[in-house]
Amino acid sequence: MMAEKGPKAKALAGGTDILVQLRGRRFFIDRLVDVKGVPEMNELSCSAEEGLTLGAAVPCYRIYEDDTIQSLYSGLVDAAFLIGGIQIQGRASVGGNLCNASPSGDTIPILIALGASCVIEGPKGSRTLPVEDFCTGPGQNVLQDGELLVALKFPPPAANSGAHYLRFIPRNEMDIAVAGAGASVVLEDDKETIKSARISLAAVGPTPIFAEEASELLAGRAASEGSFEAAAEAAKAAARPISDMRGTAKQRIHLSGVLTKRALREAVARAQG
Amino acid sequence: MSKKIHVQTNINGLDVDLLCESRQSLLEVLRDVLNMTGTKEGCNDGNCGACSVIVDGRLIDSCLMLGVEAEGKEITTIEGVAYTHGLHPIQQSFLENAALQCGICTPGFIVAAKALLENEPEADEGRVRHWLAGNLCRCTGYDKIVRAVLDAGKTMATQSKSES
Amino acid sequence: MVSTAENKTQYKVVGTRPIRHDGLEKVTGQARYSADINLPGMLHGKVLRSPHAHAIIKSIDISRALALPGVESVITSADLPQPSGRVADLGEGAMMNPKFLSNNVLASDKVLYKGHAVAAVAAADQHVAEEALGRIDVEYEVLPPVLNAVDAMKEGAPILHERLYTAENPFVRPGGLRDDSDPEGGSNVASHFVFELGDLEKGFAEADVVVERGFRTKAVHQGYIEPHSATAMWNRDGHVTIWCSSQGQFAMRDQSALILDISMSQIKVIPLEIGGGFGGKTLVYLEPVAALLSKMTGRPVKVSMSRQEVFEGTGPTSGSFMKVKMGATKDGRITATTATLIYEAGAFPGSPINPGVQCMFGPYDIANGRVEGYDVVINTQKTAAYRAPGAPAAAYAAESVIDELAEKLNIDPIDFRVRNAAKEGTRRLTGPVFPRIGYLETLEAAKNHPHWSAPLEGPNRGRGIATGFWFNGSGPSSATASVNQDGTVSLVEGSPDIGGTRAAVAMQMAEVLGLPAEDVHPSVGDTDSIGFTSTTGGSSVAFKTGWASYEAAQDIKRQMIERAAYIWDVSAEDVDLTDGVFHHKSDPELRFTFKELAGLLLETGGPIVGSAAVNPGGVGGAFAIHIADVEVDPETGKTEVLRYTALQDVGKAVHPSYVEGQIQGGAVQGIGWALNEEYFFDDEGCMTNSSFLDYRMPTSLDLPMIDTVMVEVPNPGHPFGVRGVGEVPIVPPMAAIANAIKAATGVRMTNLPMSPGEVLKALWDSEESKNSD
Amino acid sequence: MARVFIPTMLQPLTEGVKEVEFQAANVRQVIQGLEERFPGIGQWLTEDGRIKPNLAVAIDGETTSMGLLAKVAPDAEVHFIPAISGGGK
Repeated sequence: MMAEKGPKAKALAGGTDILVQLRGRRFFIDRLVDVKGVPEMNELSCSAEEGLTLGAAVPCYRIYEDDTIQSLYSGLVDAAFLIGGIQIQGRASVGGNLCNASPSGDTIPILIALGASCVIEGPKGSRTLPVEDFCTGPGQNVLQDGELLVALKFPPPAANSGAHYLRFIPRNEMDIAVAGAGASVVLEDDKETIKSARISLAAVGPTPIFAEEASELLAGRAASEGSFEAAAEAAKAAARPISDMRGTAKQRIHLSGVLTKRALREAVARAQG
Repeated sequence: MSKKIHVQTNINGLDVDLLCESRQSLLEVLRDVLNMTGTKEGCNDGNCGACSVIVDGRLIDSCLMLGVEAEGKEITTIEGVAYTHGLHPIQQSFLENAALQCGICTPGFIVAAKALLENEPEADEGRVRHWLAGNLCRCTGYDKIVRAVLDAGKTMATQSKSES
Repeated sequence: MVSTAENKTQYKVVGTRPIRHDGLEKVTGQARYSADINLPGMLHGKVLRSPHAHAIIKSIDISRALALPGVESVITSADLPQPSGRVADLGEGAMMNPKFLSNNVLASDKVLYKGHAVAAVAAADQHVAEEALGRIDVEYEVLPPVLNAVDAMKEGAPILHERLYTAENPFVRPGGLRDDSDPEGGSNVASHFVFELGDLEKGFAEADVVVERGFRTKAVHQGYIEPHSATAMWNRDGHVTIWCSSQGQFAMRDQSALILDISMSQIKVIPLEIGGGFGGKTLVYLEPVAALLSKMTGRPVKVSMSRQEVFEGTGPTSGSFMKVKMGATKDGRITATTATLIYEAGAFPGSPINPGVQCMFGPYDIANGRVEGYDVVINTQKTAAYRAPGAPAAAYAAESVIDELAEKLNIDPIDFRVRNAAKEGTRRLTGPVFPRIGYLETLEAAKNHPHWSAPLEGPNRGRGIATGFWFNGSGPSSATASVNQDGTVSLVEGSPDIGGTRAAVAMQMAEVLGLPAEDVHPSVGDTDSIGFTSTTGGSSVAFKTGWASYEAAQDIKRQMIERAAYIWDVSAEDVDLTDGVFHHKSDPELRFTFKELAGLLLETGGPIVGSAAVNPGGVGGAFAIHIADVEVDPETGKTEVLRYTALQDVGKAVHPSYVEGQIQGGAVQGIGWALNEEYFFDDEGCMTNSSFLDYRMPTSLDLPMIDTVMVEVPNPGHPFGVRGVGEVPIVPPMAAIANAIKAATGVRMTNLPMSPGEVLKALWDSEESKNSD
Repeated sequence: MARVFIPTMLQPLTEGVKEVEFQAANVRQVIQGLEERFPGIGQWLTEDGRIKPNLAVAIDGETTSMGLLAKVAPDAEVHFIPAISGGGK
C-alpha cells in the first residue's frame, strides 16, 4: 500500500505528529496508511533473556505500564513518560517519534544509549541498523519509498547496568527539549568501576547525537563525579547546536554538560541498584 | 470534496453509524458531524487538552485522532459523563469547588479527571497535577481544579468501597 | 481566608458561596460557546493572512479561488466601505479610529504585521475554504519591518502610517491622521504625554539613595482557551444577526456597524458563552467578515480562528521599554521619582500606555514625580487590552526599583511600603486624591501572614514581594427582572459573563429581595433584549451591573410593597420587606412571603417587572500584595515557584470562591508572564512560537496552590461595598518573582520573561563581572 | 471656589501655573473660566461642544460620566485626565 504511492504515502501510528504536520501543510500526501493494525508493529515482548522487541506503533503508555519493561529498561520508561501529556502518551509511539526524526525527539537518545536497532521492512526485503544511523537530518531518516520501520530491538540488559534519560524544558511538562541527554552504563562487579557506557544527546544538532568520545572515555573509570565531569566536557564538545527561540547555542552546549552529568548520576545509581 | 467513509463506533454507550471524510479528525466528527459540541477545540494540535475524550479506556486528544480511526472503538465524551439521573461526582465537585470560570476547558478537565480517578481515586496532588498537565486552563490558576479533582477522588473512593 | 477590616453589615446572600447558576451547563458540555453554533445551510469562512510583516498590497486576484468548487464568496477590503480616519467615541472612553479598526479587520493598501487579515472566503466546509485561501493571489511589495519601539522612534525608521502624527497632548488618543493636504510626513509615535507633581530637583536633592534602572518587557497574549469565532446571518431585509463570544455584545454591534457602515439597529448581536477574554475579546475581528460573507452569499456563515490565527491575528498586550529613577532618605521615605514608559502599540495606535502611567505609582504617596509616556506603532499585531492593561509592566519596573531601594536602605520591604503607602487623601502623581482605600490594611495582612514569617531554608531559594494598583472601572449598565408566579425572579442583564459574574450579579438582587441566590435566574441579554451595557472590562461588572441589579431589585421591592399594601388596603409606607417576607410594620397578622405575594400578582393588577439602567460613580480602586518563594536551579537557570500568597483589598467579596478564583487566575497569568511567556519574532517579523507548545503558559504541574487572602475594606461608593477584583492580581507577580529571584541568586532581572535562558545568562554575566573585579 | 488643576502638558499655555481657583457650578463653567484666563486652552479640552474623546474629568477624585453637565460642588477639585477605556478581566 505504501509502495504504490511512493513519497506521497506516509504511515500513521499515534498521529500526534503527522496529523499536526499535515494540518500545518508542512507536506502533502495522497495516502495515509494506518499501521496500528499490523501485528508486528504492535508487538511488545520483553524478558531478561531475549531483551525487548518494541513494535513501532506501540503507544508510550504500554511501555511505562509494563512491569517487566519498568524493571529492565527504566531509561526507556523515563522517555515514554515525559513525551507530551497523558493524552499524547495514549497515542504516540516510540517508533513514530523516531521516524519523525526531530533533533529534539525525546525517545531517540535513550534508544541510542540502550543500543537499540531498527527493523525495517520494504519492497526489497528487510534490513536492520543501529538507531544512531537512522536519522539523517531534521525530519529526515533513512527510510526509502515504501519502507516501513516495523520494530525496535533492544539487547538484553547486561548485569549491573542502568540507564536514564532527562531533558531540560522551561515548563515541567508539555514542552520541547531545549537539550536532552541519555546515558546507559554497565558497571564492573565492584559496582564502582564503569565497564562501558553510551551517552547520547537531543536537540543539540541536526539529529540526535551519539556522543562516542564521551561514552568511550568512561570505560574503565571510576563511577564518580570526576568521570562524569570528564564525560560532560566531551559531550559538550560533541554538541553542535543552533540558536533559536527555544535556546541559544551557548545555553544548549552548557546544558549538554549539565544533563550528561545528571543522566550519568542516575544511570549509575540504577546500575548500583 | 472527498469521498465519505462509513464508520461504526460506540459513543457514550450508544452504537453510532456515521459518515466522515478521511481527513476529518475525531474532534471534527464529534462537533461537526454529530453536533456533539461539548468537546472543545482549543488548539487543534494536542497542546491544550480541551478536546480530551476517552477511547477504549485511554485518555486522548480527539484532535490528534482521525474520525475513521473510531471504527470499532468505545468512546466517552463529556456528554457521557453524567448519570441518567444526576451528575458524576467529578462534575459535582467542580461545581462545589468553583473549579471553573469561563468553562471552556472544563469538559476536557472533567474527562481527563474521570480517566484518572476511575483507576486511581486516591491519586495525590502531585499525581493529579502531573496527569492534568496536558490540559490548559487560563482562568483558574489550577488551584480549585486540583482541589475539585482531589475531593472527587475521595468521594469516588468512598463510593467504590461502599459498593464492594 | 477572609480578613475583614470594617465589615459591620451582615448579609444573607452576599458573601456566601452558592453553586453558580450557569455551572451545570458548563460541567456537562451543554453550554454553547461561539464555535458551537451550527445553522442549516451554514457556510464556513476562513481568513487569508499576510505572510509579511510590512508590505504594500499591489493587487489581489481572487479568480482562481472563486473557481474552486464549493467556494461561494471571496471578499477583500475593497468590499468594505473605507471609513474616515477621524476618531470616534464608542462610549465611555472606548475610542476608536474607524479607519484603523476597519483596516485591522481587513487590510486595505498595506499589511502591517505577519498575520494581518487580507481576504476571506466562504465555502461549503472549512477544508475547502482553507484550500481556497491558497488560490488567492496577492502581489506584495515587501517593505522593511520595524519590530520594536526603540527602532521605530529612530530617525529614518520605516514608517507604518504615512499620515500618522504624534499627538503631543495630555489626552492620549489612539492615533489621529493628518489631513491629506498636510505636507508633513508620518511618525511612528502616536502620542506622547507627561504627568508632573511637586519639585523633582528638590526631591532628588533630599534623597540619600537613588536607584536608576531600565527595563524591557515583551508582548504577551491573553491566552484564552477559546479561539475567536463568529457566525452571521444577513437577512434579506438588511438586518443582521451575529452570534459570537465577546466581552461586550454592544461593542461588537457598534464596531461592526461602524465597519459595515450600517445603522447599529440593523445588527443584533447574540452573546454566547465566552471561553475566556481577559481584555482580548473587546475588539471585532471576525464579526464584520462573517456578516459581509453572509450578505454576499445569502446564507449563514461561520468564521473561526485556529490557535495560530489567534496568536498571529489578534492583539496581545504591549511590549515595553521603561526607565525608572527613584530616590529615598535613610529613614525610608521616597522623595522623588521619574519614569519614562514606551509602549509598543503594534500595527495601529492604542497601547495601554495611559493606564500604565496612571497606575504605576498608585500605591505610593510621592510628593515629587514625573512620568512620561509614549505610544509607538511597530510591525506586530495590533495590541488589545489584557487584564489591568498597562499596569503590570509598569509595576514590574516600579516595584523592582522599590525593592532595590529597600534593600540598599536595609529596610524590610513591607515596612518600606508601609512608610510610603497611599491612603485616603493621598494625592496621586496624576493629580486626584484617593478616597477610602485598603492598601495599608493589605500590607498589614501580608506582614501578619504566616507565609511572610515562615523560614525559607535551602540553597538557591528566595522570597520576594510586590504590590500593585488598578483603578477599576464602571460604565453604563442595564438589568431587567421579572417576578415569576412561583416566587422566583428571572434576571436579564447586559454583561457577558467571563468568570462567574452572573452569580455575583444575581446574588446582589437576591440580597435585596431576601431570596436565596438560586431563586434568581440570571441570563445575559442580546442587544435587542436588554439596555445598553458597556463591555465586561475594567473589573466593572460586579460593581456596575451588580448595581443595576440592586436597583432593579429595589424597583421590584417597591412595586411589591405597593401591591401588598393594595391587597391589605393599607398605606405602602407601613409595609416593609424583611428576610424575604412582606409585612405590615405594626400589624403582625399582615404578612406575605415573597412566594405568596408572587403567586397573587396576576390577579391583583398584573405582573411585576423591575428594571434599572445606571452609570454609577463611586468606583473604588484595588490594591494587592503578593508573596512569592522561588528556587532557581543555578545550572539551568530555571525558576520553580515553591509557594505563593496573594493578598488583596476586595471591598466586599460577593461570592468569595469566585473572588479567590480571580485572584488565583490573575496571579498565575502573571507568573506565566514573569517566567516564560513572550512573542518571539524572527528578523522578518514572523512570530515563531504561535502555538501552545512554544507559547508557554503555565500548566498544573508548574505551580503550587495559590493561597489567597481577601482583605475586605468595603467601598463606600457601592451599596454592598463592592470593588472590582479581577484585574489587580496580575499586577504584582512579575516584580514579586523578580524580587524573589534576586533574593535567591543575587541577580536582578530587568527583562521579561525571566526564562531559564535569560536567568542563566544573567548568572553568567554576574559571575564574569565578579571575576573581572 | 472650584480648585482646577492644569494638566502638565497644558502648563506652557498657563505660563507654568499649575492650578487656579474660581467660581464654577459645572464643568462647562470650569472650561469657560479656564478659557477666560488662558485663551486657547479650551480647544484642548472640548471638541464639537463636548468633552474631548478619551478625556475624563475627575471631580474630587471621582470620574464623572456627565461631561460638561457635571455639577461642581463648592470647593471641589477638578482634574482633567486621560480616560481609561475598559481593560478586562
